[in-house]
Order: sequence, then C-alpha cells, then structure tokens
Amino acid sequence: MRHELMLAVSVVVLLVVEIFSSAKHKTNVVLPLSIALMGLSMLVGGMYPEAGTLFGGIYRTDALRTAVKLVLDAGALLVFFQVYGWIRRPENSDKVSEFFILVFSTLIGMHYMVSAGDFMMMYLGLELASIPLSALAAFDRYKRVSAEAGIKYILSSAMSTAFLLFGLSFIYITAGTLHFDALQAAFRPDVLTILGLVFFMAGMAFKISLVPFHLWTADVYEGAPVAVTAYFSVVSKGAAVFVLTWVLYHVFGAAVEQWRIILVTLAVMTMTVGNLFALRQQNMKRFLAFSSIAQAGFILLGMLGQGALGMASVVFYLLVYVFTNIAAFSVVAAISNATGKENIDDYRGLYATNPRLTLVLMVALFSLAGIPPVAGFFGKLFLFNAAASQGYYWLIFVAVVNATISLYYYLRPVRAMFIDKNEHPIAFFKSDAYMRMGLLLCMAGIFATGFISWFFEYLFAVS
Amino acid sequence: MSLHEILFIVFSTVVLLFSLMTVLSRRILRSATYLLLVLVATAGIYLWLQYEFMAAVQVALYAGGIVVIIVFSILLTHHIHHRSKPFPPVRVITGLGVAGLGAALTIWAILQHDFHYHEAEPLEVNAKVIGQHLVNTGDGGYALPFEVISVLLLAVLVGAIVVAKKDKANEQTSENK
Amino acid sequence: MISFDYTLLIPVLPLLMFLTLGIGGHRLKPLMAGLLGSAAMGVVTVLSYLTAIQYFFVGGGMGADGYVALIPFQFTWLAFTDTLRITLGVMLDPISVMMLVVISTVSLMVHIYSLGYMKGEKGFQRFYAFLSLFSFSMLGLVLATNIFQMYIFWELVGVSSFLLIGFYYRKPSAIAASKKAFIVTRFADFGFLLGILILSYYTGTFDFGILTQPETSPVASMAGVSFMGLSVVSWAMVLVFMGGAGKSAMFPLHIWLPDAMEGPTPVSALIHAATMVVAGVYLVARLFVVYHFWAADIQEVIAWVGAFTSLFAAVIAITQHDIKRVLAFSTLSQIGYMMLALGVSGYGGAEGTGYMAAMFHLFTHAMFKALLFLGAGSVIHAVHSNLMTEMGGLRKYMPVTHITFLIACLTISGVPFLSGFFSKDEILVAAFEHSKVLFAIEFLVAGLTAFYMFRLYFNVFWGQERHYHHTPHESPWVMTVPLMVLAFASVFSGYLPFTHLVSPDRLPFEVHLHWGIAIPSVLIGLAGIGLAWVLYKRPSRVPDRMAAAMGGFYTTVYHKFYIDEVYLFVTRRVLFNLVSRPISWFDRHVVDAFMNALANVTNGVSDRIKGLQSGQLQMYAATFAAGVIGLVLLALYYLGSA
Amino acid sequence: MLHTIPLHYFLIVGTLMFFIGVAGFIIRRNLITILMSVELMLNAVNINFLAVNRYLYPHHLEGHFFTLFIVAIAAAEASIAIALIINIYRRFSTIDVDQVSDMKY
Amino acid sequence: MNILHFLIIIPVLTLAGVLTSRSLKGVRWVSAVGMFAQLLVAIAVMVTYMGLRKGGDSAEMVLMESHTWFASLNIHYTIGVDGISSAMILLTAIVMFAGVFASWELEYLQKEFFVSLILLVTGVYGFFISLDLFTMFLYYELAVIPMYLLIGIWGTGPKEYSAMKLTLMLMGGSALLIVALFGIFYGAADGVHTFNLLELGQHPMPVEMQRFIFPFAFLGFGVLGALFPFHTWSPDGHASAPTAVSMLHAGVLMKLGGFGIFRVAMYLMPQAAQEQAWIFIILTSISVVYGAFGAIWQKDLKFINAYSSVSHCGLVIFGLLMMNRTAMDGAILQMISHGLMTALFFALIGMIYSRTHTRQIHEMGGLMQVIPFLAVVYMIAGFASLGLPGLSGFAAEMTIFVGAFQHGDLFHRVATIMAISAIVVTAVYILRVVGILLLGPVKNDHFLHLKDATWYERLSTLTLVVAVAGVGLYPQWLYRLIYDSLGPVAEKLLAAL
Repeated sequence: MRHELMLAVSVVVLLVVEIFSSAKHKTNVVLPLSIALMGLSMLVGGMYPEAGTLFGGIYRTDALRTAVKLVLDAGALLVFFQVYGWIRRPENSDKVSEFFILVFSTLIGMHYMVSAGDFMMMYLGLELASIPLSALAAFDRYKRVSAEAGIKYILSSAMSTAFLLFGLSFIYITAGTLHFDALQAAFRPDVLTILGLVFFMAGMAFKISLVPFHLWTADVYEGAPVAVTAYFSVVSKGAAVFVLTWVLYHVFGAAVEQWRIILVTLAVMTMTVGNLFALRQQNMKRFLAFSSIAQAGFILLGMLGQGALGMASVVFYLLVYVFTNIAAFSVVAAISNATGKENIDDYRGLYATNPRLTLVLMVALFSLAGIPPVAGFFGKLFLFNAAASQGYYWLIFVAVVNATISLYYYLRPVRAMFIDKNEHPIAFFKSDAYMRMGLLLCMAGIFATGFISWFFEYLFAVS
Repeated sequence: MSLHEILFIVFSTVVLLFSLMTVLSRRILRSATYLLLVLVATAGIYLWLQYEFMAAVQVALYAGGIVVIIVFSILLTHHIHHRSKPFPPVRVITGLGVAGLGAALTIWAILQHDFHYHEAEPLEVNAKVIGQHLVNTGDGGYALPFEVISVLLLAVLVGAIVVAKKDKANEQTSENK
Repeated sequence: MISFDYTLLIPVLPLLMFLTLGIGGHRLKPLMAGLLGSAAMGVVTVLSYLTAIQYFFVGGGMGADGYVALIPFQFTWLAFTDTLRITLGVMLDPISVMMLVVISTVSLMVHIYSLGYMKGEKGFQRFYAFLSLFSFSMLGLVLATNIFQMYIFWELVGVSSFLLIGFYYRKPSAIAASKKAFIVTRFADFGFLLGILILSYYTGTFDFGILTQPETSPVASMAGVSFMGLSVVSWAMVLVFMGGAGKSAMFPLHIWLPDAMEGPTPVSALIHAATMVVAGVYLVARLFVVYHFWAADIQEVIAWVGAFTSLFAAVIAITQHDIKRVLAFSTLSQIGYMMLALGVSGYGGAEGTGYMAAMFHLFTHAMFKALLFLGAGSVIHAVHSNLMTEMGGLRKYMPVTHITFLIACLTISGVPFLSGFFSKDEILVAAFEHSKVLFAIEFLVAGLTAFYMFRLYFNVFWGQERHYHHTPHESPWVMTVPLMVLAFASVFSGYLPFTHLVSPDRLPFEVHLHWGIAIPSVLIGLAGIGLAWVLYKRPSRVPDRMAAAMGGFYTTVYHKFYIDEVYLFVTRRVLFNLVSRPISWFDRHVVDAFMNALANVTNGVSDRIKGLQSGQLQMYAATFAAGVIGLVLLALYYLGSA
Repeated sequence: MLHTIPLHYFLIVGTLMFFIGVAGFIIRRNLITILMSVELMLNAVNINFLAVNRYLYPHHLEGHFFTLFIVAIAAAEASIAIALIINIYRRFSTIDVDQVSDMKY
Repeated sequence: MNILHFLIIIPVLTLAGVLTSRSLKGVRWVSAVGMFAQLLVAIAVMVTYMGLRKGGDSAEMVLMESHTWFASLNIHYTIGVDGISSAMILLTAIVMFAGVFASWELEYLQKEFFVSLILLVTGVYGFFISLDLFTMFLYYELAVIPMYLLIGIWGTGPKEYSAMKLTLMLMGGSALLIVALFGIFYGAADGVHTFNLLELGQHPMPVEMQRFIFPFAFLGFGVLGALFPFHTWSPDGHASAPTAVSMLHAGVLMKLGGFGIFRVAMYLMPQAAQEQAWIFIILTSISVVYGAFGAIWQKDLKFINAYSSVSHCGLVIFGLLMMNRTAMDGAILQMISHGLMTALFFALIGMIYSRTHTRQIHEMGGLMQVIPFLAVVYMIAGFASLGLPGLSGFAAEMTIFVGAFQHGDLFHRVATIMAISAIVVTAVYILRVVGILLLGPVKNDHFLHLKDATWYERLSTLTLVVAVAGVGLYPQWLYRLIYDSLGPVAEKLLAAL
C-alpha cells in the first residue's frame, strides 16, 4: 500500500508545485522532481516486499505484485527520461505538471489493478489507468491526429469496458461475488459463465491490443505524442497482461480448457495480423504499434504455460519489453524532437551522422526480434518454453515463423540506417542529457536482464 | 397480471423502445431526449427491484448529470435543426447483424441457464447502510474504491483541463490548418 | 634374400622433384631445371633396371612357386574399417617390375629429348615439374599394392595428363583437349570407382594380393550373387574395365586420345603412347585372375572391345593427315591388340600366352611408339607443322630421324625379327586359339597397320618436297640420342624371354614361334607396305581419287565416324542444354521463386487486408463485437465437445 | 412478489439494451450519439448487476455497489469524452466520425 | 582455467581491442594478432584433446565444465569438446585467420567490419564448444545479425536483397530449431527436463516424440547446410557477401548445419533418424547432383562456387544419413575439407574481383598469364574440389562413398551411385571455369597490368592451401580422431535399427 500512497503523495506534491511555481522554466523543476518522485516511489514501494491483504481482501500484495509494479514504474521512469525535448516546447509550457500528474494517476490505477483482490478494484484500477490516458493521447491538442487519437481511444475503451462489465455481470451470477478467492472456489464452466468469461477476456484483450480487438492501437499510437505512445505500449499494456494472466490462472482455473483455446486463437491471429500490418508501415510510431501488437501475441504463448513458469515468463518478458520498447521509442522521440521526422525513409544514412542513436535503435529492434545476445532473445525463448511445457509445439512453430517475418520488418529500419545511401541524411544532433541517461539505462537493462539470470530466477521464485 | 408485472412490462418496454429510438433517431437532440427517458425508465426498474438509492443516483447522476452535459455539448457543436444524413446501409446491416447475433447468442445462453433464486429476506438498502459500507475498511467495505474514485475524478479533472485549455500561442495558427 | 627397400625411392624421387620444381622452379634457370629433372629420372631408371635385374635374373623375385609378389614397403594411408584400408606401398611382381622398366626408360628418354625439343619454351621448368609429377603418379600406379592405391594414382595420372596436354594454355584447342581428356577419363573412373566399391563391399578388401589368389580369393564368395541377370562380380569387373577402357581409350571412350595430341610431342610419346594409355591394359592384367575365373563373360567383352577398337582405329588412321593423329589412332589400334590378347588369354602354362603377349606387346609397343612420337616430334620441330600435307622429302635433311623412324615403322608393321614381330605374333596366336573371327580381324588390322604407317612414312620422308620457310635440319643430339636408344630397344626388345618372366600364374612356360600364323601375318604386313609404296612413295593423285571414289564412307572415316559429334551432342545438347540449363532455370524460377513467392504473398496479403484498418471507429467496434461473438462460439464449441 | 417476473426477463432486457447500444455504436456516425450508445451499454450492465443481486444474492450488496461505481465512472468517462469531442470539433469543425479518420491503414 | 574459455575470451578481447583502435592499421593488426592467437588456442585445444585421449581419458566429452545459468529452467553453460568439435574449432580458426588477411584492404568502415566479423566467429566457436542446447542455440543465433550487416553493408550487387533473403531463410531454419529445442527439452524420457546433451543422451525420447521432432531438428539444421530445396539463400547470399564473410559462411557456418544434424538430431533421436532417413537421403542425393549441374550453367564465379557448395554440403548430410561410422566419418572430413577449400575459393574470387572488378567468367580469361600465383592457387582449389588425391576432397569423398556402399539394398545403392556420379559433373564445371578463367588468351587488355598477389593475400591463401594439402596427404590422423568420437552416435544409431 505504501507504494500507491507514495504515488498519490507524488500527485499531490506535483499539484502543489504546479500551483506555486512560476511559469518560466517549469520543465526544469518539474521533470527532475517527477523523476525523483518516481525513483522514491520505487524505492519506498519496492523495498522489503511483503505479502498480505487489506480492506477485506480487495487489496492484496505480495512479492510478485511488487515486482510487476516496479516494472511498470521503471517503464514510466524511462518514459520521463525521454520527454524533455517534447515537454519543454512552448506549446506545452502551460501543462507540464499536468503530464506528470496524469502519468502518476494512471500509474496508481495500474497499481490498484495489479493489486486488486476483486473485480471491482480491478475495474476501478483499469478505468483509472485508461481514462486519463485518453487525455494524454490528446495531449498535443493542437494536432488533428492527437485529438483523433484521444477520441478514438476513449470511445473504444468505453465500449470495451462495457463488454468487460457485461461479461462480469454473468460471472457474478455463478458465485454472487466478485472476490477472486471466492470466485475461484465457485467458478464452474457452463454456457453462461463461459460467455461471460469471453466477454471479460475481450475487454482485457482490448487493453493488451490483441487481434481482433486491436484496431484502435495503431491510430492511437500514431496520433499520440511519442512519449505517450511509449507509455501506452509498455506500461499500460503490461499491467493488463499481468492482471489477465493472474486472473486466468487463479480465478478461472476451472475453465482452463476454454480460455486456452481462446488464447491460442488470439495468439495466432495477433501475431499474424500484427506482423502483416507491420510489414507495410512507413511511420515509425505506427510501425512500432503493429510490432507491439505482434509482441502481445508472443506474450500469449507465455500465458499458455501453467503456474510459476508461465507467470514468470510473462512478467520477465514485460520487464525486457519495458527496456526494449522504450529504448526504441526514445530514439524515435529523440529524432522526432530534433527534426520532426518520423518515417523510416527519413532514417536513411543515419549511421553516418548519428551512430550512437542508430546503434541503440538497432539493439532495441534486435531485442524485439528476439536475436541474441540481447534480452529479447531470452524473453521470447522463455515464453516459448512456457508454451512448450504444455505441449503447444505447433503454436510455437507458428510463432517462430511469425518471428521470422517480424525480423524482416525489424531489419527495415536497420537497413535504412546502415545500408541505404542518402544524400541528405538527418544531420547530427545532440540529445539532451535526460535522453542520454534514459538510453543508457535502457541499454543496460537490455543487456543485463538477459545475461544476468537473477532477474528471471527472482521472478520465478516469487511467481 | 399484477401491478408489479404491468409495471415491469411498462418499464422494460419504455427502456427498449426508447433505446432503439435513441440509436435510430436522426435528430440528435431527440436522441438525447430519448436517452433521458431510457435512463429514467431504468431508474424505474431499479425501484422495481427495491434499490431506491440506486434509482436516485441514476436519476441524479445519469439523467441529471450526463444527459445535461451531453445536451450542452450538442448545443455547442450542432445547429438545433441539424438532421444527420441517412445511415449507410452497409453499416446498418453490419450493426444490426452483429448486434442481433450477439443478442441472440446471449439470450440463448441466458435461457440455457438454470437459476436458483435465493429465497432469503433481502437486505434493507438505505442510505445509512450504504454510507456504512462506503467508509468501512474491512470485509465488505468500500473505502478503498471510494478513494480510488476520488483519484480518478481528480485525474479526469486534470485531463479535461489539459484537453480543453485554450492555447495561447498555437490556437490561432493550427485551427486554420 | 635380396632387399628391395630402395624401390621406395623410385616413386619418391620424382615426387620430390615435382615439389622442388613446382615450388621453386621459377627461380631456377630453365636448363638447370631440366637437367635436375632428367638426373632424377636417370637415377630412377638405374634403380628400376636394378630392380628388374634383381627381381628376374638374380632370383630376388623367384619363390618356390614361380614369381612372388613382394611388398618391400607399405603404410596405411586411410583405414576405413579394420579390413578396408587404403595402404600406400610398393608391390613388386613380374608385371609391375616390367612396367617400371618401361616407364623409367621412356620417361628418361622423354626428359632428355625435351631438353632440346622444349628449349626456349615459356614454362620450361613447369614442364619438367609436370613430367616429374606424371612419372611419380605412373610409377605409383604400377607399384600399387591395392586397388585403391591404384585408383589414387590413376587420378593423379589423369591430372598430370590434363596439365601436360594443356601445357600450351594459351591455345584454346589445347585447353579444350585437356578438358576433354580429363572429363572423359573421369567419366570412366566413375565406373572404375563403382567397380572398386562393389568389389570391396563383397570381398571386404582392396588388396591385390588377396583378390588375385585363384584359390582363396574372397571374390569367389560373391560369385553367387547376381543383379539384373548378371553376377555382381561381372558388374564390378565390367565397371572396373570401364575405368581401364577410359584410360586406355578403348572404343567408345577413345575420343579424347586424338585430341590429346595438342600437348607437346614428348608428352604424347610418354603419356599417350607408352605409359598412361596402357594403364588400362595393366589394370586388366592386374585383375586378370578375377576376370578369368569369375567374370569370364566380361573377359570376352574385353576381347571384343579390344578387337573392334583396333580395327576401328586402324581404319581411321588411314585417312588422317595430322601425323600425330595418325600415331594416336595407331596407338589405339595397338592397345586394342593388347586388350584383345588379355581377353582371349587362358590361365596356366601355354594357355597364358595371350596374357604374356599382351604384356610383351605393351613393352615393345612402348618402345617403338615412343620412338615414333619422338621421331614425329623431331620432324615437327623441324617443319613447324603437324600436317603430312606440308611435309615430304625430309629424308635428306634429317637422316637420323629418318632411319630411326623407319625402324619404328618396320617394327610396328611386324617385320620379322624386330620386336614388334614377336609380340604381335604371340597375340595373333592367342587370338587364333580362342576365336577365328577375332583372329581374322586382327590379321586384317596387321595389314592396315603396315599400310597407314608406311603411308605416313612415305608422305613425310619421301613424296613431294614442300616449300619450307626454313630449310629443315636435323635435331640436336639431345633429341637424336633418345631416338637412337629407343630404336635400339625397338629392334632388340623382342628377344627378351617374356615367357619366362610374365605369365598369369607367374610360372615360366615355353612357346614357340607359330610359323603358320607368323608367315601370313608378315605377308599381309608386307602387302600393306607395298601398297603404301605404290601409292605414296612418289607424289600421286591416286590416293585422292580413291578417296573420292569411296565418297561418303571416306568422309565418315575421316571424321572418325562422327563419334566426337555424337559426344558433343550428348554433352552440349543433352547434358548442358537439357539438364544443366533447365536445372539452373528451375532453381531460379521455381525453387527460389517459391521462396520469393512466400515473401511476395505475405506482402500481398498485407496489402489486401489493409482495409481492415480503415481508420473508422465504427468499423473497429463492429470488428470487436464480431470478434467477441466468434470467440464465444469457439469457446462454447469446445465446452460442448469436452 | 418478486418472482412473478423471472430473472430471465431482466437479463434479456439488459441484453437487448446492451446490443442496441452496440448497434448504435456501429451505425451512428455522430460522436455524441456514439457516446450515448456507450451509456446505453453501461446501463444495460447495471440492470444485469442489480437484477442478479436482487434475485440471487439478496443478502449482500456487491452487485449494487459495483453498479454504483460503474455509474460514477461512467459519469467521469462521459465528461472527459465530451471534452475530447469538443476538442475534436475545434480541430475538425465536425463531429462526424467518418471525417475523423486521418489515420488509417 | 579450462582452455576452452579462451576460445570465447580471445575474440571478445580482440573485439575490445578493435573497438579501441584509433587507426586503420591498428584495427587490422589487432584483428590479425587476435585471430592468430585464436589459431594457437585452437591448436592447443587439439593438442590437449589428443593428450587427454592418449592419457586414457575415454569420456564422451573432455575438458568439460558446467555452470548453472538459469537454474529454474535447468539451463546451464556447459562446455566440452570431443575430437569432432576440436577439429571444427581448428577449421574455424584457420579459415578466420585466412579471412582476416583476405579483408586486409577493405575500404569502408573497417572497424565495424572487423567487429561484426569477430562477433560472428565468436558465435561459431561458442556453438562448437556448447554442450547445452540452449547456449548452443544462443551462439548459433548470435551469428544472424552480424551476417546481415556484413552482407548488407559491405556486400556487392543486390546486397540488400541477398542479405535479407539469407537472414530470413536462416531464421526460418532456426524457427524449426526452436520447436525442436523445446521438443527435446520436454520430450526426454523419465520426465527429465534438461538441455544438456549428454544427459539427454542418457534419457532418450520416446519414439513417437522423436518422429515428430526429428524433422524439425533435421530441416532446421538442413537449411543452414544448404539442403535442397532450402539452399537458395546460398547463391544469392554468397554472391553478395564480402570476401571474408563468404569464406567464413561457406567455410564454417554452413558446417554448423551438418554438425548440428549430427550432434543434435541424430544423437538424440536415433530411431526417428533411422525411420525417416530415406526421405532425406532422397533430398540430399538430389542436392548433390543438382548442385553440381546447377554450377555448370552459371556465369558468375561466386554462383558457381555457391552451387558447388550446395553439392558438397549435400554430400556431408548424405554421408551422415548413411549412419555408419565410415560414412559419417567421411561426412565430417568433408565438412572440414569443404570448409577449407571453399574458403580458399572465396578468398581467391575476392582477390580476383578486387583486380578485375568483375566476376563474370566470360569477361575474364588468361589470368594464368597475368596473375600466375592466384591462378595456380585457384587451380589447386579446383583440384581439391573435384577430388584430386593428395588434396582434402578426395579422402573425404572416398570415405563417404565407401561408407555409403556398406548398405547393400537397392535404395541406398541408387542414391549412392547418384551421389558418386556428381564427381564427373564436378570435374566438368571446375574445368570449365579453369579453362575460361585462367587459361587461354587474355581477353581484356586492362588485365595485362594486374599485380599478382600481395604478401597478405599470399599468407591468406597459402594458409588454406597448406591445410587442404595437409588433410589430403595424410587423412588418417583426422580420420582416427573423428572415428573415435563417433562412437556414441554410431552406437545409438546402430541400436536403433
């Protein structure tokens, strides 16, 4: 609980600062403050993880949940590192603290979602995590695309939530309660409850952007500011993934046969469709959007594993994914901030002018593609391992074929940067210190989380 | 047929009929009015179920709150006599098809289900009980969700400000784009 | 017991010389390199003669039961299994010792001769390096203790031949010829290798010693196994013979030999007349016991192939104008003789005459054919042309060449008391005893041989004197001395007591000159010479008219029965155009295109489904709802089936 | 008294209302109408929860409170959606959703 | 410290050295010294191995060492070698050493080139010493990216296309391998879940599982081994790759395929291997002949060599599929032999190309006159390729053929004869190239002024020539070395019959 409280305190602190600080150079105050607050929250919340329940069981915490929260916090923190160039622009000067307040609030929502002990808390967390996000998506409100992203997100999110609730209303029938523990004992698969379960899963699938519930993803990712997109793709998705996994394992265990076939179907569709769309994208953000859809399909493979193995693989992948995807988005953000260019073709010949950035992007893309020695390789293999432990060899085959296709498009930016010739490549520019710091952290994470087995072992132990 | 049954039939008929009209009316202000009727009729159903507090909330928050801001926004964005264009037939077919199929499937599932009604005497639901629940931090208490809602409302407030705030510098230029 | 340990030096010296000249040759003066190579070959020759004397005449090779196979040296080169092992070693038995003498003699002569013939040529050192390589390979081949060693050196010989034929590597025709020689023999070796593999599979050994024991050979154990109506021994042996036929240029694998004359003439003398081309004969002789006892049908085939080739080549030789080609076809014809002799030979005592005669003829043929080639080389050296039509009346200018050449012609024609007479007579005898038809063919060939040889002789040394750019003159002594040495050998090698030295069962036996056969054959030889005298001694139009009278037949023969064209058709049209090209096309346009198509289809699908992402919120919702319904149905289906 | 009307009826009413909302979401092109359709869907959920609560588990109030929170959140959601719609109107000068599709494919 | 660690440490140190070098000269020399040190280590590994064997160590693998990595997934970092791996390591070291000198005169982004190249080779070493399938696979995949960049950046011709094709097809292959990897992990008998090869060997999979997994493992490695019809990356990829990469790829990386089939697929799934061998025998014997015929029609030197590699590597897998010690021994000899000679070929092609700026054989001719050293070495390589005794190809091919002939049935016979017939076709295409390229008159006057090999080119090629001749002249020691290590696999295959 101290974790959430600390975040809430952060919101208050930011509000106070917003009220009392002068308009000039607000960024230089608020950004380091936010980073510090986030770091403090992680420290306070992450130290000595304990297990227990509060409020009659609707709030529960344990080492695994703490770990997941830390992963989410780390994602948010890394996003903070990349916003400097964007948030300090004149048009954003009047809403600097608002950005951080909204991020902190959504993070609180996700924490509650992760710590939920019943569906109501989960629902509240979910909404707290997604409603302010629509405001974040529309943050660049002077841009048409940003406004479009905001409205598309809020409306489709509302609809998906309606479906989720509609499903829950049927699940409620079986047990008369929405407490996870009580529900687990009472849950029996029959026609109505399975129907409810599917509706519920569809609602969650929307948040994780699984095909065919993914259609909002690309538009919103493209329209939203880069930092927000990074936040969407990693943190928001991560929380939903964890909750869905946990709920499926620990609440709907009795319907394992049914949700598995659904997961398999979703996995196949998600990987394939995500890849097919990613193939043809020109805009880096849209490209990464479809890539993240495909990645979600891989995560489903991990979910198919049972017990600690599945859970640990999924959370480990989320951890890896945080570093990897934010690294990629950071580079996109750096380039977008410096030049406003976001298309793959604009990146041609970039290695000649900005070698370090390109190397970071390359490593990140390889990690996404699952190429050793970076962490993505381990993450992906462990997901496959989880699926294999249940005998899903054909599914793994489909997945690895998709991974091969994905390599094709992940190599496209690499090719543009390293191989293609360009008369007028993007000129050299110097990223700000925050950005460099963030990229450094991402790189460290991408390499360390893979090679150092401690991360996975710890997650496995607490799962 | 008892009064109860008649009431139920009336309420549900109103709900369904005006729901349909909300969706199908081409005059948006009428839609909003129908929605209001639907919400009020829903409150009736809550009353029928003896959840008076919920009915009150429904009328106050939904009918009184949401519909009002919807109407405001309509007034902001439409001419009064605006009549929307006819719906594209493909979309109507898709919408009705999907919705019909979904409804049929769900109703079939509901009919499949064998409900075991609980014969116990229902709990008295009044403002006091509800208030006690809302501040209770123990088993069956809703203090935490209540707090979460407050954070949510704060966030929504900030979010709405972010979205609605008038830009000083860029407003003029970007609007003409 | 006499030690034969020094025989190891016989192949090793040329090898060292090859490495020395090959790696460091270009730093040496050309003459130095030549002398070095010749000196090494001289030592080898001495050692070979020493071996022969010790083996045959001092009694080093004579055991209780005739000559024995001695193995003074051997080591395991590659042991596939416990029994199947390739050893490299030196095996001395009558035929290998005899071959040592042949090879070292001819090789030495060629080495010396080339000092003059190749003087001033670019790549002189390279030439000697290749000669050494060839000598090494050939010596290794004949000394082989097992069939795989033989195969190894067989290949090396092929490569040396390739290198030497293509010595003038700037000349496209030389390149083509070398390629052709290598590929045709390689094709034959494919059969040889299969034969070896079949043989070794059934017998479990490569070793000649074990294979050729008439009583205990494991080949006997495979006699019962048959495949497609032919016993596997026959299969194996026919395949092995295919290898032999390739190297020995038997019909229909003979096509490379005439072209091989693109190489320098000394090379033709060494490789394509005296030594390498008889490797096939040597191979059959090596495995004679196996052929005779377990593959008699194949032995018959060998006889007929030999006979046919000898006739076929002789007929072609009559029409050729290039003197080296005439000699080449003559070689074919003579090797046909040897094959025939092996084919008709029996086993034991006088039955083994054919075998003995083949070896005998091999020996004498090496001498006189080398002489003929070197003589021809001498002429070419003087005239700078290969064509008879550009020669004539050379006897005045080149007396030594003329005389030695005449001796060789007489020898090959079987004029009595020269070496050719004896060896050919034995072959005819053996053929006569075996089959009258074969005898008749060979009898005819004897006449043809005399005719075309003297046609050549008269055309070159008599006939019409041509206009020469430079007045032809006799070759230097380094070239004429080898001619004289070989002439000496041609005359007298017939008196070697071959029946005492070589026989299939390695026991000496006695045969006497069969006058009933010798006299007619001498007569027909003389007739051939006479005809040539009449037609070619003086310039005359008669041959042309005769050729014209024959018409199509003459043209066909002149074009070597169009066999080359058939091959060309098969390789160029069928293999290249109908196999290789379609494969290449298939690879690019089907296999590879399939892989590319996978990518294109993926991209195509990607393009087709882009409409799903329409940007319209309602369609997103519709998809969402439809997706939910679909999943519900799926889950319910599984619920129902569970 | 309650059981004169079986629970099915409520659920069916809820379901029909929900899918009318779905149909509206798909068919309508006006952003505000779409928002109204969402409200219909949420309302349907509420009917379900309350009916089930009353019929099957009258001795506690989980469904009831869930409904309460749903209503609260729906209000928050609606308000921010309206803000966004007005924002759209400012950018696009229309709230026809068909026009609001700059991003596609 | 286990000497095997140096096989990874030295490349990593070299990598660091290259990255910190400031001058082009520094980059070159650090790479050269590093790879020379690596060659010494490889020799030391070989010597150590032979010493241990002589000392009576009869363990399946020697120099073993194991560290737990991911304990919960039972992933370990386990290393060890047997005769076959130490031979392959030596091969890699030789090819790489030659490769550094072959890329001495690179003109563009030298530092990045050497970094990628060394990264690539690190993966190869790791693959050969790994006994844990997971780390083995990790090292295997490590090669993918440097490969893409190496071809894409420093390649020639349609390099982007080729690089992409090669990368994707090889990734497709490893897609199959991943399935096999987990199939093996979860399929082992007695509920043992391990990636350790030796442990897996002791708990053989049930036959049904083997039947399912074997094709994945086999084809997965087969793609890398250029098995028909999955070979088409090879012509394009090799044609576009820069010299050293072609050398390393054709010389060593393609061998990973054969090695993997042997070490993983056949060792762990002997029953399935026996059952399904016939399918793959058909494919490989097609491969052998098909590649050879394909090479005849090509006009680009690298294409010729690529098709020739298809043929020769087909023979490797063919030999393995014959499943007796002799043939398998031959197959591994063939890997080494082909590795050396194809590296030599590619080195020469690169050197010729750098002079003539064309690889079309018809545009060249008479090179023997202008660059005799390179021409002679090319000829030697050609002879090795067509199986001339005394050079490595002969011993390898003959061993395969003798081994293959131990099968008496008609099917094996026909396949074997088909494979053997390739020696004739090989002669045709090799001599064709030699004839057009090296011999005959000089076709282009510009070529008359070409310079013959420089010292580093001589060093590069002679290293390989010596190795080719060494293997060819006395194959017995290598044969024995391999033979002794074949035992475990051969026995399993025999028992599976």
